[in-house]
Amino acid sequence: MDKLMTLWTGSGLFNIEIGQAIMIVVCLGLLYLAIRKGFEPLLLVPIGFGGILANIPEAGLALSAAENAIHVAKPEVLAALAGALDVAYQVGQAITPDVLGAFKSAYHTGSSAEVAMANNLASDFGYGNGMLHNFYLVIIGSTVGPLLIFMGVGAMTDFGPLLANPKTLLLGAAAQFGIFGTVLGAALLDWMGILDFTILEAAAIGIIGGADGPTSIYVSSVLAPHLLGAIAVSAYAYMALVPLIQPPIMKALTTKKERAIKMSQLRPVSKREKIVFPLVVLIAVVLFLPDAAPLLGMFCFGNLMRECGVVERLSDTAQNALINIVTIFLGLSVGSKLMAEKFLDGQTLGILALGIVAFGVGTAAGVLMAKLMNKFTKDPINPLIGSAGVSAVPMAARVSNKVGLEANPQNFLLMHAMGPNVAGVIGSAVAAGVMIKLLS
Amino acid sequence: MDKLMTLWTGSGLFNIEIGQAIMIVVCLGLLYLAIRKGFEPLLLVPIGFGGILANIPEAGLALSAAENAIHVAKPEVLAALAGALDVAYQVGQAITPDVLGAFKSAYHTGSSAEVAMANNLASDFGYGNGMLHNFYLVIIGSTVGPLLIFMGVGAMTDFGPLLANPKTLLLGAAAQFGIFGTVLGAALLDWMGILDFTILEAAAIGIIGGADGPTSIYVSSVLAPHLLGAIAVSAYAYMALVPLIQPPIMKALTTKKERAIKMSQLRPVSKREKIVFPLVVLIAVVLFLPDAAPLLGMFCFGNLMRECGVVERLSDTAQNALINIVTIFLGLSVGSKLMAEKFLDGQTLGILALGIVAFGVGTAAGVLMAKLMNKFTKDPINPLIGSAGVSAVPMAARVSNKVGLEANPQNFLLMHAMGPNVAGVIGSAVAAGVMIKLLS
Amino acid sequence: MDKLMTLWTGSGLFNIEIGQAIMIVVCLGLLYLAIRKGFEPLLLVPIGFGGILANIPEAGLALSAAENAIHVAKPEVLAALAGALDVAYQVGQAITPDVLGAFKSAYHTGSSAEVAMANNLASDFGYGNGMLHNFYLVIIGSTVGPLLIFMGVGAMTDFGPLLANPKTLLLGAAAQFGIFGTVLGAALLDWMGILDFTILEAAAIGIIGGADGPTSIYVSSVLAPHLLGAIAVSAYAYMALVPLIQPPIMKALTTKKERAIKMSQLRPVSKREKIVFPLVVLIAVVLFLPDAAPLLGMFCFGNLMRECGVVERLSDTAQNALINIVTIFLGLSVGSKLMAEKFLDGQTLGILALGIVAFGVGTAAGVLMAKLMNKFTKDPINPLIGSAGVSAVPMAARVSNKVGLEANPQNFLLMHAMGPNVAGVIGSAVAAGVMIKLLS
Amino acid sequence: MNELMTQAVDLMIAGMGFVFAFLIVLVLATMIMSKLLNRFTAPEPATPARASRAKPKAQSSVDPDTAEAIKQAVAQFRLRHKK
Amino acid sequence: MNELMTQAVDLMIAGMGFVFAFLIVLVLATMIMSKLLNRFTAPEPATPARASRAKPKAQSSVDPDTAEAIKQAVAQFRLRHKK
Amino acid sequence: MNELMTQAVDLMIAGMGFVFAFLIVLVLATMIMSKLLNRFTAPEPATPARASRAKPKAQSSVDPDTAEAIKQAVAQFRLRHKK
Ligand code: NA
Ligand code: NA
Ligand code: NA
Repeated sequence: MDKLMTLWTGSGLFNIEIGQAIMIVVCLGLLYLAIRKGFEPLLLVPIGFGGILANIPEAGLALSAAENAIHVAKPEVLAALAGALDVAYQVGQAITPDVLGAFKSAYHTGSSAEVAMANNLASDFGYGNGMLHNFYLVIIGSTVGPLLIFMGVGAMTDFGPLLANPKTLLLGAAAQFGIFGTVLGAALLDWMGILDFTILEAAAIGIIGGADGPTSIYVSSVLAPHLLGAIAVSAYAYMALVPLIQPPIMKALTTKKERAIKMSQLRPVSKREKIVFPLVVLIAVVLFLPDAAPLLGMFCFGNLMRECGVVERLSDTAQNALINIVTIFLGLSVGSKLMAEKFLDGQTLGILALGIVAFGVGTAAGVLMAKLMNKFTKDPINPLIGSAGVSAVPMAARVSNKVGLEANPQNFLLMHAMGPNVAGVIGSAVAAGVMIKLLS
Repeated sequence: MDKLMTLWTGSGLFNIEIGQAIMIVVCLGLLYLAIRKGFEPLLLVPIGFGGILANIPEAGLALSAAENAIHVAKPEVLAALAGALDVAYQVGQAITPDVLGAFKSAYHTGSSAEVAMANNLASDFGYGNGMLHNFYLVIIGSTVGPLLIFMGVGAMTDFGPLLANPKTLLLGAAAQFGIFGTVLGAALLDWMGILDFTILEAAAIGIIGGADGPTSIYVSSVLAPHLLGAIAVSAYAYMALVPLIQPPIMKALTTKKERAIKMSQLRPVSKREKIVFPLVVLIAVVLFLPDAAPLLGMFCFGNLMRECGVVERLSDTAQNALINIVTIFLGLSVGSKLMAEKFLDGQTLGILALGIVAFGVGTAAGVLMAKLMNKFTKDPINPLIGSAGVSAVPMAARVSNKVGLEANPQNFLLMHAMGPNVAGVIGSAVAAGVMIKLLS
Repeated sequence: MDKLMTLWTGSGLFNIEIGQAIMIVVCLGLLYLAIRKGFEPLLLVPIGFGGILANIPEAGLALSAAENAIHVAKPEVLAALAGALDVAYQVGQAITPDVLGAFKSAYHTGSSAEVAMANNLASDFGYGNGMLHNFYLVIIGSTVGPLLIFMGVGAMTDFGPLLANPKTLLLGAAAQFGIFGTVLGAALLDWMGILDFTILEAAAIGIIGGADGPTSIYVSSVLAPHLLGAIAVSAYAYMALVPLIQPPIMKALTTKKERAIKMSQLRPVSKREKIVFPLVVLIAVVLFLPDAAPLLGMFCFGNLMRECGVVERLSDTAQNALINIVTIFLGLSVGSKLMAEKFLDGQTLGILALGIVAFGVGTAAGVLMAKLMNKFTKDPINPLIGSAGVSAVPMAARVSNKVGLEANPQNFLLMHAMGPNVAGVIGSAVAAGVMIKLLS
Repeated sequence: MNELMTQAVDLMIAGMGFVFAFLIVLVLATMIMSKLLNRFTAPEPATPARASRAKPKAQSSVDPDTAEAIKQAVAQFRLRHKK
Repeated sequence: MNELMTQAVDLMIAGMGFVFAFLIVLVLATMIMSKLLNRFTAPEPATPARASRAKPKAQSSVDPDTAEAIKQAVAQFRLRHKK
Repeated sequence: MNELMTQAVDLMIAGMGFVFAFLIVLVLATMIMSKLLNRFTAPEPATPARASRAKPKAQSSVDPDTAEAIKQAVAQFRLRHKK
């Protein structure tokens, strides 16, 4: 009976908090969107599932050993932790929520040495890091996960269309206005007293406008890890919604005649150009923005493996086994940041609202830039390919193509839009580097 | 000459202990069983090989840096370690086996901080963790290895037969009697003074009755890591012996007429049911047994990736590259626990004896449960499928089919037995959760 | 403006040192050799790219958190580090190159505990380990990378030709003279006052003569990590140059008649012999050289997986996904040791000069040993297969075949040369074990 | 009975009790789920689901053109075979 | 405007300025690279490069003999189909 | 000779001596193993072992039905081709 009681008082039904229940429903919703609606399933299935795991009451899968020990709150364990974390607590003292709050905040603001000591002590008392917490530390905490995804994406990217028409790089630059405009939007919300953000948080939210999953995760893990869950979910969800978000904006900013512009066929690009291009990008990074080196370095490395033609084995692995393995862990790790107490917050709503603004602004900036360029170049540019500059590869390029076909059924823009599309990836990695350089 | 002397005094031939020689022969025997007799080769080849590596004299592949330093026993190193581990030792003092024993026991009972400090000191003197020790820490110590295997198994599991006839879940419940019956058996051996066990050890031994490799490794790594080697070897060996262990018990408990019962054909199961089922299991875990969350969570995650149909890439990787990589390291890590001093022990014989009892009891309980259910349901259940409830996927289901065919050559039980077979996996993961909750 | 200034003063163009520029050019040269000339591209592409990344000014990708903090040299951070590393420094004191040198040398000579504390402090101030530094720690620092490559190589190796003619193992022994001869060469350079080497450095350089990539990386990571970059580059470059280095030596030491010797056809080798052989090697390691256990153990494990025929899945993964993943990280990690301050050094020139000597001496020793053996055996041995004993699998065996065909167009030596070729892998792993045993 | 025996008996009762309780709940939940799904959603062919999952493998190593050619060849063959 | 607004505006100016500067440099560098490569190196067929990379997959799962047989069958079929 | 030279000479003598000793032992052990295995075990065809290992790949991407159909097509084709 005693033991059955232990099982009952340790059950989820006995312990579940309303926030956890809500988050589980939210995560089931994410799974529904991913599986039935095809919303970026490769990431949202693991993220949604990880979010459910992170909200299982009492399981503590997303908590560190010390956090688990604080949650259980045995007096003798707290007494030991009090020493390590420099919290005023003595055995016998009542364990109020305030006391536990003091422990938690001491843990989160503690130095590396204090945190390590607290976790060591907790593990001596039999508490361990939750599985998702370990995944997060190894995959995102070390920044290796997003970088390896970026390497794999590089190995899957064909820069041919971009090399055939390098001017389209500028469309990828303009669309980054979505990033910085959103930072401004977040600052505005703060100024108007609606929400509170720091500049670090505002910048991390802005990166949603980069429309690039690994870049978003990388930047928010560096600048504002506590917002990572909301930012990643927002980024992937809006990337899936690009076919709904972009067309109205694209149509509003262009005339039917502009949308019907036929672009001249792309010149063939030699293998040599494709091999040398990632090295050119790398050298530009070396000379001008060392802080973009991790992201763009791995991206260029993946692309060089793809194009050089002598390391097929490695390129295949980077595009398949390795990126798949990392994606599984990355998704679960992002899911670990969907814990109720971190996610159910006004900031999350703000992030969701700002995210769609980010996509809209980026789209508009890309289209307007294309129109501007059209005034200076002789080869006409269809402004619809400007919207592909936000990245969201390859969805945004397909949207350009589709809207173009509506205006002129003979007008195939897909390959032309792939240029700004991959340029957008480079552009947002550069923006990420700038923000990390200036803020961290 | 001096150097040749160093080589000779450092050679295996000069240093080998009888226990190590015995263990190497035992491991060669495991390799023989795996390679020639087909005993679960995917695990037993790496385990057997790892066992040989762990017993190479002087190589210390399965020891930590500090353990290696204690083994070499240089006075100045011991003096440094004495401070970290709080052992009474001074340079100049004779280094007797007792002294070394004191160091070893201080190391094994030391706090995380002491252990870390001892290993740091040892590494400053040039000692390092053995390769297998590192594999063990990363793969089993962190519990990630068994969980990833479980994810892969989930991605390989078809719950169709179970969904067509959910009642067979109860057969998977009954067969877990093998687990708890064995705990009782271990307690009995202790009571009779034949062997000494703690309740943690008894529970870890009981899990052999779960007939499921990763669950056995997970539970014993949590409850009784020092028995992990014997428990894993026992579990895999008896899983391979299921075709010999089960049929006599099945035949003894059933009449020929019962064995000839034909079951009605399974209804088709829709894709939707298969997608939702892992989520139903997950929610049940959330509500009732958070301590089973790591095991069943990863299992359900693997199954959801398989069934949802939108993350083929990830499902393929979970079933192939990832599970294979983890299997290699998991096997070698288990092998690291086959060191002579830990394995050559009366407890190991007890574990081997209790392991076969566990399989027998589980088999019997499953068959009897099926006979009991037959009294209450209108659709007849062939009691032979009850034995498949022990798991040992898919061997036990094949055994059910084979024994059924012997009684009635038209009686194909394979698909019907797959239901209880996968139910047994869920059942033993639940049992594992209960034991971890109540004991750790 | 302020922010643009920050970007400019943080740019590579503003900060680049001449050494870094030279190293980037050198690494571009390595990439050229790998991609256009086919110089061992699987390793040299990642190494070359990693080398560029390591030399990006201000990015600090190959530095630890503490090294990055020392490079930035904020007074308050240095003050904190001064305590941890026991350096005489006070806030306000001028930060001269000498002071920074003192910090760096204190960091490199500090105990594990001091290093850990310094890195903890640096991370509290917002500095982190560079990506390549993390790769190096995990893949090479733990020695796991080279060992897994060796496992994969074992899984790709067919010992059939060696088993058909086991005497050729002796050719693999003789060719190791290249290793020890080079150690002598390094000692000679030191004696003549041309360069300074310690015995550890000399031994690590000697291993280039093993003509085996993972062995070279493993040994130099243990004996002289600061030379790892130059040694690995030298080893892979000369392995690619084997078709140029070996033929003149082979021709100089043999008569045309000797080169035309036809060898009797190899006997068929049974599957059983192939299964048992890796275990025989392993037992020999157990008995005679435990220090070769990591390298040869993993090699034999890979080969057993290949030959036993019951773990296809694992063997496939070891040969493909796993070895490819490890190769990517291993290459980048080696690249991290191509930092200007460590690479641009007289020692590197010495290493490159000694490396070619190593290959030459090994080739000559193998050929001469074959001529010697010819005096004692009745089955004639073509001395050209002796040169394959240096390893450089399978290039050296192909060279033997090619030179043989020049002397006698009917004389196919490829399979005969595969015996000494794989024997050379075993031989250099044994030599590695001896050097580690005697020196570390 | 010593203490270990008591603990083992307790563990068995609690354990088997809980395992059965959990799996009975799961049986019921599964049945309800199947009923709901089959009632409230449009019928869907059951088997193709599996088949379709097996086929579009990520790395099909036969390129589409060849595959089509083969299919035509096979169809042609079958047509003849029938005759 | 509060301090955060100022910071955000500053960040936007510096950020967009730098992004454009970087990508303009990249446009120029790419154009120069293409020109140099296409002038100083022998012409090379552009498309085969990609095609040849795609085909010789590491793990072709159809063994060469079968593949050849299939190709012959397909060729034969096409020949007949034409007639 | 300075100390490093002495050490290097020592290392060479010990190293080459040991390498040769080890590999001579290995030659003998291998010969004994081959003799024992070939004497005490039933003869076994040597080559099929390798061939059989290469074929049953884990991830055959052509599904069995298609494969069978192809094989039949190919056989049929060969039959005709012979005529
Ligand atoms: Na972008
Ligand atoms: Na079971
Ligand atoms: Na060698």
